[in-house]
Amino acid sequence: MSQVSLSREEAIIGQLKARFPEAIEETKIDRARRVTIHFEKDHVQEIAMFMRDELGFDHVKGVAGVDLPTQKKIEVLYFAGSYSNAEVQDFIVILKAKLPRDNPIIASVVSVWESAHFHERETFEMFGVKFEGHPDLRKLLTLDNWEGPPPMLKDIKFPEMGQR
Amino acid sequence: MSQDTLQDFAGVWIGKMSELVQTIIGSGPIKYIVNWSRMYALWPVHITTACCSAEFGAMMGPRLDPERFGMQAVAGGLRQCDLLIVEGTVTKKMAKRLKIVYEQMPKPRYVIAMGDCACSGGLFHDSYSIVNDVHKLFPIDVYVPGCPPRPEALLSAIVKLREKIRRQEVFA
Amino acid sequence: MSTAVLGAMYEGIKHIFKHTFTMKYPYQKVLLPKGFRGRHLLYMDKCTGCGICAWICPERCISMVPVTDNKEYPQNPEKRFPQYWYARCCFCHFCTEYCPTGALDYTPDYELAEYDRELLLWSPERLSRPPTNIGEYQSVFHGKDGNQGVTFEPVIKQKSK
Amino acid sequence: MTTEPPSPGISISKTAEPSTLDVSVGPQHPGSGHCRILIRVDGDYIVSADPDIGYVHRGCEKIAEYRNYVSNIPHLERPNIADAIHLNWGYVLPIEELQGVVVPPRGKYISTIAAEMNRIMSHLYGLAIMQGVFSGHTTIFMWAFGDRDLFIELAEMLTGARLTYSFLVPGGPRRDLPFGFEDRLSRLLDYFEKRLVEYDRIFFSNPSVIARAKGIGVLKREDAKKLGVVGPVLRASGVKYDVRKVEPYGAYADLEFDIPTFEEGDSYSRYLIRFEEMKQSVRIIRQALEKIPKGPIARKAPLVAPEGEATGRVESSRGEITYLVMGDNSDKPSRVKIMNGSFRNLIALPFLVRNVHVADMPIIYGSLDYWPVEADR
Repeated sequence: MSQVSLSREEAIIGQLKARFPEAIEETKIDRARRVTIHFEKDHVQEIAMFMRDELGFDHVKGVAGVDLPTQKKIEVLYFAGSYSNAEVQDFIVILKAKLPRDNPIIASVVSVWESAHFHERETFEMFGVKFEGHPDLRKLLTLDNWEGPPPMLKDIKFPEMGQR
Repeated sequence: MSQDTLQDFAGVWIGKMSELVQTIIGSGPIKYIVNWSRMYALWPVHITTACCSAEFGAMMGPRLDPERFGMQAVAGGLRQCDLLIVEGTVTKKMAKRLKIVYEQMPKPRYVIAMGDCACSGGLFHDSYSIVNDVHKLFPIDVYVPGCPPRPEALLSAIVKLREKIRRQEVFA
Repeated sequence: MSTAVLGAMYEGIKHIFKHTFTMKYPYQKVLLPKGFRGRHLLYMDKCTGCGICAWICPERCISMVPVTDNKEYPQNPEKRFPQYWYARCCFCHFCTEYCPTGALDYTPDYELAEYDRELLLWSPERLSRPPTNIGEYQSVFHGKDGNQGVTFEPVIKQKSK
Repeated sequence: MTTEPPSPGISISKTAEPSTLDVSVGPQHPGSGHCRILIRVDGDYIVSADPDIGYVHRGCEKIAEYRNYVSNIPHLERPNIADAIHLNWGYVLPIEELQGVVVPPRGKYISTIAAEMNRIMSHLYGLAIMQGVFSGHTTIFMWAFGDRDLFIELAEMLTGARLTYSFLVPGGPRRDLPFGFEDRLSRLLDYFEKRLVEYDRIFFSNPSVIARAKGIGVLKREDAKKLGVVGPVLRASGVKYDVRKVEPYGAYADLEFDIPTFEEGDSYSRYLIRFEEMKQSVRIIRQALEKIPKGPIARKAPLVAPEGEATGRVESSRGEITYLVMGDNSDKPSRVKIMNGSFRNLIALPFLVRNVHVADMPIIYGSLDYWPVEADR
């Protein structure tokens, strides 16, 4: 069972590597049904298009940011999933791109995956990642006139816990 | 006699009359009647600030049936409401709206802080978007701890609030 | 169409003749199961003052305070006991589970409403008082599979039936 | 239209057509609660809608970086207290994967029973408030809430709390099935199955409900796939997708159940799909009570998780919940990300309320079973 399922993961990686030999930096099979792919940030829209049209990953489950202050990077994660392709319906493909921490800009994938709309707005608000080409990049969750840095960055520290 | 002194004269008398009316109403059996009617007409505002509203719904449901205490089912209009139940976490974004809601309610108005988050910030007390001290927005009559409180606990708070109303002065 | 309307009306009218579901709360209280996570009960003769409860508490509502009474606690020479601030406690009872000596316990007390927030600070002495809120009502199905509705009856009455 | 907005944040765009009017629905609203929907109306029709969420944004993901793995459980299930077990389970699964802890079979069965009970309770809540009250049907509110209280009584018996169970920790559930639980649960299920027939007669077959909900807010299959909606909303549009089948967790691999789907994709089929799911949940609980093995319920899990990241997902009553947990060899996670059903279904709301009557908006909103706190986190 695991042999068969692992080959499916390798097939996805193989297809992506064959199509984008220079954009895919690193691939990893976390376990059955989970594939992590690190890619170069400039190719995000092409990869998304390929994932949607050729591989059948027609939606994203979420877009997450991860702050890496030691590497001075912000990582953007796309969790791609599929409804239409029955063969890969159980997969979560995690696409990762690293952006510079002082000026995080990446192209928006809303034109490819419409489901990323609110997720990208949230990542913009929480990490300050600018998604170029997003139709409506506004703040979503925090106060209307939220001042200060994006709250999910690791620099923002809470006051010491345990105080009343 | 100038216009002003006449008005002052009348003003003094009107003031004295209203004081008399206040002392009559605010003492003796009339006070009890007024307080009794207030006790049995606690209509809650339904502003759901957070997830404690699930237990508020359970209290409004058939099992406890607060209409026994004259709490009518949720009214949409603020001008008819006497009781503001802060149902859970008050975020900074919601706090402004909550204050507006409180100011729109007619006097006398009562506030119950339901749940840990409304009492002190609760589980989220160290978050960046939470108002920990809801009692600084408006005075709170009864605090109900619990996360969320049982519907019975909320009803016991309403019983406590009724006790407070029964003892209060009519013109506070 | 009209039969569906009549069916819905019949379904509603049928319930007029069934038992009432409402429990008259301040006079009837529900019997809570063993292990209901209400307020805590502290056995002061077991507590060693290790502070694991304060460490695991998700919201840090527990503070270890010294107690000034005349009794001697041989297992706890510093006389440090947990003090709960119930305005913050979420009743997850991880403290009870992680307590190595079993000094904390569950109680069915949930009516903790107070007029003042400071009164929600429960000192160790107050925590060691036995629970007061003992309900005795439980849901009972009437008829076959609850055809005749559900009521709340005292547990003692059920047993005598 | 020329007056200043009464409170900050109500942004009225300058480019509006002269015949349109902007109406703010919520956050003080007898139904919708803690979410504001800014709708632009032309006469009685909604031209566009802009959901303004975040009134309950509490920063769960940020707080999670400051607490240890066990202390994180209570606040990570608060986003949806009608469905606490699933939020809890989705968080625990990746931690178990990181730590390499395997839950014993009995523990898995107990979690499954608790989760399916929770699904019934959550759907009853949705039926009562989101669907009953929003379509003006007070009777179903009273009935569903009454029956939900009976399930809560049993959940209380099992876990010790009414709604916020904090029941699953890494390693397995906290408590075993109490004495007499199976009997009471099977008696309640017998009662509940009879009640479902009555629900059908008074609500789902009621012509007044059908008239209000049928054909309103149609989400076609292709749109549902494109928008990435999940859970009952997706299955009402004809896509057969359920994490319990796709990636079985807990004891679902051993149990038989169907995934109901509907083709219409309108509000009424979204009402019905939850009704059908409750029937399936009853079936699952019955089987689980029968098959439950003996043995230990939990393994001891370490308090520290190794470096790495893991993704776990469960099918909650509002759709798939995916958790990303990153560990860094300490007792605190370095990042927790929640991708939940309500937030993913939110995109369907502005899509569906275009060109409908204002009076139909509560129906569509209610049929999505949107839980604002879960979406805001």
